Amino acid sequence: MLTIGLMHYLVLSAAIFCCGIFVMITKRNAIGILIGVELVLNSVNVNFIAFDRYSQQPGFDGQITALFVIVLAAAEAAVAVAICMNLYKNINTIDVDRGDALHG
Amino acid sequence: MLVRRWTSRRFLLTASAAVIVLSATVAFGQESADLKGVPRAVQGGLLEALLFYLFGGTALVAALGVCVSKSVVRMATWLFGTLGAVAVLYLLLGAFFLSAIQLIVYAGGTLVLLVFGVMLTSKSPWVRFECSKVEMAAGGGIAITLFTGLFLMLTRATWPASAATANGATVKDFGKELLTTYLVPFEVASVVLLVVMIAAAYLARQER
Amino acid sequence: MLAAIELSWYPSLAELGWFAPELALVGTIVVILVAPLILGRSGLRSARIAFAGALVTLLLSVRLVEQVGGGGISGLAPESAAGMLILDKLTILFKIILMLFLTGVTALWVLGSSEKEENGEEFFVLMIGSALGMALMTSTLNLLMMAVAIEAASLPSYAIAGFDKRNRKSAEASVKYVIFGGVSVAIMLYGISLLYGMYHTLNVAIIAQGVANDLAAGQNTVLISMSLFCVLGGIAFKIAAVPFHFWCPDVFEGAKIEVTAWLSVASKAAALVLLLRLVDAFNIGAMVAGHSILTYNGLAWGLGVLAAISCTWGNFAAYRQSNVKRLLAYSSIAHAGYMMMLATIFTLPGTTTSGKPMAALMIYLIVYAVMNLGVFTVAAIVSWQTKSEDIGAFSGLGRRAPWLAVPMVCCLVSLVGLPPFGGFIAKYWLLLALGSKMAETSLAPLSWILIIVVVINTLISLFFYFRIIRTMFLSDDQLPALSPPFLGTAMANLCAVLLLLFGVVLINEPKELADRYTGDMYKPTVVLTSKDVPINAPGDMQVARSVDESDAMQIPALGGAQ
Amino acid sequence: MSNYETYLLAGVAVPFVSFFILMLFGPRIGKPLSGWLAVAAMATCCVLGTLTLVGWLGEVDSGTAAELTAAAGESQFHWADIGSVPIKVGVNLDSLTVIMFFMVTFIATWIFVFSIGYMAGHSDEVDGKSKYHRFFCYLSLFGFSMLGLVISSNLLFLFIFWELVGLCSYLLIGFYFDKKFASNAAMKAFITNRVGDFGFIFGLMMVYFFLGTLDLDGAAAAFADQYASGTGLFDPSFTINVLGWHVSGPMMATLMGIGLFCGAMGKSAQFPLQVWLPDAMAGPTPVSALIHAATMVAAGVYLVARVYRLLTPDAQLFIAGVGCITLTAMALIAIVQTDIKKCLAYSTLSQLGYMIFGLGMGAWIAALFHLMTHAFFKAMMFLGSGQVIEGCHHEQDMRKMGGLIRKMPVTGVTFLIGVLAIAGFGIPSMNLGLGGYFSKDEILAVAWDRAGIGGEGHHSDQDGHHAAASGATAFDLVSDSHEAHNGDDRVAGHALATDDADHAGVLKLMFWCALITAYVTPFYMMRCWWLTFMGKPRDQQVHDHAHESPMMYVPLVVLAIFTVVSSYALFRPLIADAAPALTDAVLVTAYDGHADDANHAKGALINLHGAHDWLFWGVGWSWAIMFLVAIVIYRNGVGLGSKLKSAFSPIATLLEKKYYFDEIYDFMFVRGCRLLASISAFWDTYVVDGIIASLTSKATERFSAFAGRGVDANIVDGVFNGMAVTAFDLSNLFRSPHTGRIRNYVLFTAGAAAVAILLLLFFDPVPDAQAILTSAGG
Repeated sequence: MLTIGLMHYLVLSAAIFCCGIFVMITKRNAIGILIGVELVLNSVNVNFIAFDRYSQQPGFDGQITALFVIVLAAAEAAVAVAICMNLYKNINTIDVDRGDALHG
Repeated sequence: MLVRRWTSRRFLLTASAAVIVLSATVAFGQESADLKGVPRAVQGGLLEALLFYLFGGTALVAALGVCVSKSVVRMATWLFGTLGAVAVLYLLLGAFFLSAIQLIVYAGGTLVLLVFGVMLTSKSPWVRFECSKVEMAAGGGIAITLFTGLFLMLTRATWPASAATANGATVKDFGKELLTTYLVPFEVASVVLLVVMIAAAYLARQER
Repeated sequence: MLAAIELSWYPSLAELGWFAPELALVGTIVVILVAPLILGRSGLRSARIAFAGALVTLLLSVRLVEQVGGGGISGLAPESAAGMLILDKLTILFKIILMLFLTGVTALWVLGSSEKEENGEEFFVLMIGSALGMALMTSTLNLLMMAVAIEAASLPSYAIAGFDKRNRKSAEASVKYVIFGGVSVAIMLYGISLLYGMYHTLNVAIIAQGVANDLAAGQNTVLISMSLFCVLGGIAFKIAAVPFHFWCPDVFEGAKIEVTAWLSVASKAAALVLLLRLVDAFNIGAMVAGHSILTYNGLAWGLGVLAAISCTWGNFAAYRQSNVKRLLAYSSIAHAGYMMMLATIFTLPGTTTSGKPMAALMIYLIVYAVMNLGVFTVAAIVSWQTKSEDIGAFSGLGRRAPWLAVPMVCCLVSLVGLPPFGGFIAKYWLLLALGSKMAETSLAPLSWILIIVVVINTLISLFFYFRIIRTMFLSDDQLPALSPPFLGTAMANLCAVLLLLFGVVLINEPKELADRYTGDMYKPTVVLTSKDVPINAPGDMQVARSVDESDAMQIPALGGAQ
Repeated sequence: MSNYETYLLAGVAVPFVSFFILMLFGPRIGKPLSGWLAVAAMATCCVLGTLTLVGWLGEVDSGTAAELTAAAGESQFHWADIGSVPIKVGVNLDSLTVIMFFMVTFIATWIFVFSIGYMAGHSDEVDGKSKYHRFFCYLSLFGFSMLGLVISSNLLFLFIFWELVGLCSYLLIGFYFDKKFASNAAMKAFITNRVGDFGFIFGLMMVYFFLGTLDLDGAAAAFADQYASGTGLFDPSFTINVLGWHVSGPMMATLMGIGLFCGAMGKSAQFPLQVWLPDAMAGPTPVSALIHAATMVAAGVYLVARVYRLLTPDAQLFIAGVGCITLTAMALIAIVQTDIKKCLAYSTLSQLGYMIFGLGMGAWIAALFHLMTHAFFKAMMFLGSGQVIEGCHHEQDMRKMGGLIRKMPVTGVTFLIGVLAIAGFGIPSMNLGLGGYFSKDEILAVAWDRAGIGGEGHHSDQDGHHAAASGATAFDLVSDSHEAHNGDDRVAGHALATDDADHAGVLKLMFWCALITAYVTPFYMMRCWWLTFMGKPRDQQVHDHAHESPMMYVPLVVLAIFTVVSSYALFRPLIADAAPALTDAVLVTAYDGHADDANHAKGALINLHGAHDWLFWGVGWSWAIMFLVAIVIYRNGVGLGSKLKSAFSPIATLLEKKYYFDEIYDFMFVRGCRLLASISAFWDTYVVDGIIASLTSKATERFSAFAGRGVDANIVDGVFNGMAVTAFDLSNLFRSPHTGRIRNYVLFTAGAAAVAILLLLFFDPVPDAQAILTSAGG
C-alpha cells in the first residue's frame, strides 16, 4: 500500500471517471454536464501520464497525448459553452431537461 | 456529511496552500536543473505515498464534491479542486510541463470559460435544477457498477511494466516532438482551434 | 534560430504535396475568412469559394491517384511506419466522394439559404472544417491522430447543427449533439488510454500485434475487450450506431436540412471507413504476430451484433415518424448498420477476392451518397416551399410537382434496395460480401444471421419508405402546386438518373472503381518489416499467401513524387 | 438474333411505353382514350405474339426450333458481372415461352377490352379525383412485367419482374384504396407474397452460391454436372453449417428447390399461403380475371416448370404434397361459398393446386397444359361473373340471383362452357371433350401411374427409359439414368433420391385426394352456375335490372371459342415440344417429360379415356354424375342445399370458416405479435418508464397516451392489422428511449458501457477465442 505503483493511479482515475459519468447523468444544468465531461477527460489524462511514467520504453507519447487531450477539452468547452449560451437565448434556461422538443 | 461541511472556500484555500508547499518541496529537492525526473527525495519513498494519498484523496473528494453539489458554481469550484490536485499528481509522476499546462490551460482557461458560461446563462448563478431521486439512484447504480467493473478489470490485468522510470521530459523535448512526430496532430489542432474560435464567436455573438 | 532547435526532420515539399487536398481545404477556409475583409460580406460569394475549393480539392485528389503506388504512403512524420497520416487510393476515393457531396450540399445551401442567410462565411468555414476532419479520419492509423481528427470533424458539426440561432429546435439539437459527442469522445479517449497503457504506443499496427498475442495467450482479455469497446464507442458515435445513436434523430430533426444531409452521409461515411481501416489493421497485426485472423472472433461478433441491432432499431423506430428529417435520420441509422456489418468480415488487403468488404462499403457509400442527396434535395425543396417538414407536406406531390415526385420515388425505392436502382446493387454487394464468409466455420453462423437480418430489415423498411410514396401519389390534400427551382429539380433528377444508371447500365462501374481504389490499402510497415515473425496462420490459405514476397514491398512506391 | 426474339422484346417494350405515356400524360389523355391506348398496346403485343406463335409452329414442324433456342441462348447480352458470375440478359426462346407469351397477350387484350366496358359503369373516382388513366396505367405495367417474366432467361431478371407483377397486383387489388377492405386485402396480398419471396430469395442465393450462375440453363447444366461428377453440392464431404445445423449437399439441393418453390407458393397461393387470393377479389373484376385467375397466379407454376431441372425427388415430393393439400382443401371450401367471385376464387386455388400437384408428381406437360386451358376458361368465367355483378348492380351473392339466363344469354352460355371445361366434360373413349377433360385428367393419369395403383403401369412396358418406373423406386431411376449417362455408379450409394416405395402410402393418398376432388369440382361449379343462371329469380329487383353490354360480352365469346380451341390444337403439342429440354435432368422424376416419354404420356391419356380401365370409368364420367347431383340439390334454389348444410353443420361451418385459417393466423401471428407487443409495452411501462418516466411524469403521460392511442385506434381485425399494430408497438418500443432528454441518452449509453463491462467480466471471451484458435489450428 505504501509503495505507490501504477495501480494506485489507475484506480484513482477510474474513480474520477465514474464520478464524471455520474455527473453527466444527474446534472440538469448543461454546464454541469460539461463539468462531468471535464472530469472524465481528467481521468483520461491521469491514465496517460501514469502509463507514461510506468513504461519501460523511451519517449513520452503519453504526456504528449495528454497535452492534446487538454487542448481538445478546451476547444470542446469553448464550443459547448457557446452552444449552451445559444440554448439559453432560445429557451431562457440552461436546464437541459427543458430542451426536449425533439424526441421520439 | 463530511463533504458538505468541508465548504469549497476552505477547501480552495487548503488546496492552494498544498500546491504551493508541494511545488516548493519539489523545487528544493530537485537534483538537476532540467527537471528530468522526480526528485530522489520523493521517489518511491514514504513521502511519495503520503503525497499521493493526500492529493489523490483531494482529487477524489473534490470529484465527489462535484457529484453532490447542487449549484453549478460550487461544482466548478470543486472541479478546480480536482484539477489542482491532479496537477500535483502530475508533478509526482514527473510530468512537470503537463502540470503547468494543467493549471494554466485547464484550471486557468477552461474552468474560467465554464464559469463565464454559468454567469452568462442564468438569471442567478445559484439557480438549482435538481433531478429526482430515482434518477440519482440510476446514475449512482451505473457509476458504481462501472467502477466495480473497472476496478476488477484493472486489478486483474497484467501490465507490461510496473516499475517507475525516469521518463521526464523537458519543454524542449516537447517542442521537438510536437514539431516532428506529432506535427500533423499539432497542425490539425491549430486548424481546429481556429475553426472552433469562429464557431464560438458566431454562436455567442448578438445577431445584428 | 532554426538551427538551434536542431530539427532532425522536416517534411519535404514532395511530402507536403501528397497532402495537397487537405492543404487546399485549409486554404479554402483561409480564403473564405479573408475574402469578406477585402470584398465585404456575402454569403453567396462564400458559397462560390467553398464550391471552388471543393472542386480544387477534388482535382488535387485526382492528380494524386497516379502517384500512389501499391500499399499507399504514410507521410508527414519522421517514421513513415507510424501511420500518422496515410495516403492511399482509399483515402483519395473517399475524398473524391466527400468533395462531390460537399458540392451537392453547397448547391443545396445556395438553393435554400443564400437569400435569407447572411452568415455564409461562418457556415462554410465550419462545413469545410468538418470536411477536413472527415478526410483526416479516413487516413490515419494513429489513435491520437484519430481522436484529433474525430474532434476536428465533430466540433464544427456541433456548431453547424445549431447554426440557425433563432430556431429553438436548432439550439436544442446542437446542445444534445455537443453533450453526447463530449461523452462519447471522453469514453473513447479512456479506451485509448488503456490501450496505450498496455502497449505503450498509439500506433494501431503495433497495438494490433500485441492484442493478438495477448488474446492468443488468454491474457488481459477483459481489458482488451473493454478498451476496444470504448474506442469503438467514439467511432460508433460518428456512425450513429446503437447504443451511441441517440443524438442522431434529434440532431437531424433540429438542424437545417442542408446540415442534415451533410451529417447523414459525410460523417457516417468517414467513420465507417475509419472503422474498416482499424479492423483491417487489427487483422493484419494478428496475421503478422502469427495468429489466425479468428483471434478477433469476439470482436466480429460484437460488431455484428451492434450492426444488426442498429439496422433493426433504425427501421422499426422510423416506422412511426412523421417528420421527414427524423424519418431519414432513423433510415440513416439503419443504413449505417448495414454498412457496419461489413466490418465483421475480415479480409486481407491486397487480395483481390470478390466481395471484399471495403469495396462493398465504398460501393454502398457511393450509392448511399447519391440517394441521400436526391432525397434531401426533394425534401428540402418541399419543406422550404410548404414551410413544413411533415410527411403530410408531400401529399399529392405527384400532381403538384411531378418532376420532384418521380426522382423522389427513384431515390426511395433505391433506399429500400429494390431493383432497378443503385440501392439494390449496393445491397447485393453487401450480401455477397457477407455471404463470402459462409464457408468459414466459426463465422458462418454470424454471416447467416446478418444476411437474414439484412433481408428482414429490407422488408421492414419497405413500409416506411413506401409511406412517403403513398402520400405523394395516393393522397391529395388539394395543396397548391409547387414551383421548384430549376437547379434543385435538376439535382434531384440527376441523382435519380445516376441511381438508375448504377442499377441498370453502369452496374459494374462502381464496383470497378471500388476495386481499383481499395485494392491496395496502406499496410503498416511494422507489420511487413517483421519478416522474422513465423507465419503459421492456421488453416487460412489467404493469410499465408498475402504475406509472401510479392506483397512485402509496401512502403512508398511513389510515382511522380520521387 | 432471330425475328422471334425481336418480336418478343418488342412485345415487352410496347406495354412499357404505354405505361410510361399513361403515367406522364394520363390525366390529359382522358377517360375513354387512355383505356383504348392500353388496349392498342396490348393488341400490338398480341399481334407480335401471334406472329411468333405462327412462325414458331413452322419452325417446330421443320425441326429448326431447337437451333433457334440454342442461338437465343448464345446471343444473350452480357450485362454485368456480379462476383465472378456473369449476368446475361436474354430471351428464353423456346416453345414454352412462345405459348405463354401468346396466352398472356391474348387474354390480356380481351380483358383490357372488357375493362373499358367495366370501368364505364364503375366509379373511377378516389378521393374525388379520377383515377381512370391510372387503372390502365397499372394494367400496362402489369402487361410489361408479366411478359418480361415470361421471356426472362435469367433467374435474377425473373425475380425482378416477379416483384413487379407483385407490385402491380398490390396496386390493382387496392385500386379502390379508399375502401378499407380493399386496402386491407392489398396489404394482405403484399405481406403474404413477401413471406413467399423470402424463401425465393434464399433459393436464389443458394443457386448463386452453389451453382455459380443465375442463368436458367446454366444453373441446370451446373446442377447436372455437379451431380455427374460428384462435386459441389453432390460432393460426399459437402456439409454446411446453417446456424448449428449441419446440412448435407443433397439436403441443401432439396432446400434450394423448396426455397425456389416458396416463391411459387406465395404467387400461386398454395397452402399455407393461400389466404390472400380470396381477399384479392376485392379488386376490380377484370383484375381478378387477368391477374388472379389467368396470368400472375400461374407465374408460380411457370416458375416451378422453369426450375424443374433443379429439383430433387424430395423437393418434388414436397411440391406434390403442397399442391395436393391445396387442391383438396380449397375445392371443399368452394362448395359452401355464396359469393360468386369467392366461389371462382376458391376454384382457382384448387386448380392451381392441381397444376402444382401435377408438377410435383412429374406430370410436367399435363400441368402446363392445364395452366393454359385453365387460363382461358377461368378468365372467361371471371369476366362472366363481372358481367353478372355489373348487370345485377353490384350484387355478388348467388342466393339472390337465379334465372339470369334469360336476361344474359351470352354470359350464361359462355359461363356454362367454362363450367364444362373446368369439370372435365368429355365423352370417354371418344376424342371429344373440353379443357380439363384433357389436361386435368392427364394429371390424374400420371398420378395414378406414379402411385402404382394400376399395378404394372402400361407405359412402363412401352418405355425402356423408365423401365422400372412404376414398380421400382425413383432412386433406382436416378441411378439408372445416371449409369446410362456415365457408366459410373459412384454416386449410387448416395442417400439422395426419394424412394417411391417408401412413400407409396403418401403417393396413394395424394392420388385419392386428387381423384375425389375431381368429383367435387363439377359439383361446386354446377352449383355456382345453376344458382346464378337457372331456376326462378329469387330477388325480383336484381332480376329486373339485369342486362348485359356488348362491350363486355364480346371478350366472353372470344375466350369461349379459345377455350374450345385450346383443348385440342396448339397448346399441348407445343408444350410437349418444350418438355424434353426443360425436364431433361438426371434427378427429376418426370413421367412425361422426356422426348421419348411424350408418347407414353399420350398413351396414358389415351389409356385413360380409351382403355377399359377402371380409372376410365372412375374419372371419365365424374362430371356427369356430379352435375346431376348439383342440379338435383339446387334445382329450386338454395332450399335443399341449406337443409343439407344444417345436417352437416359442423363440416359446413368448418368450410365456411375456411378451416379457420385466418383465425389460426390471427392466433399464431397476431396473438404472437400481441404477446411481443405486450412484452414491449411491459418494457415500455415498467422498465423504460420506470427509469425515465417515473422521473419525468410528463413523458410517462405522453408515452402511455401514445401507446394507448396506437393500440385503440387499431383494434385488431385480421392478420394485417395485427401486424401493423405490432409493428407500431415495436416501433414505439424502439422509439421509447428517444425521450428527447440528453441526460437519458447519456444514461443509456453509460448503462450500455456498464452492461458491457459486466458481461465481459462474467463471460470471459478468452475460452471462446482459445477454442477457436485450437480448432482452427488443429
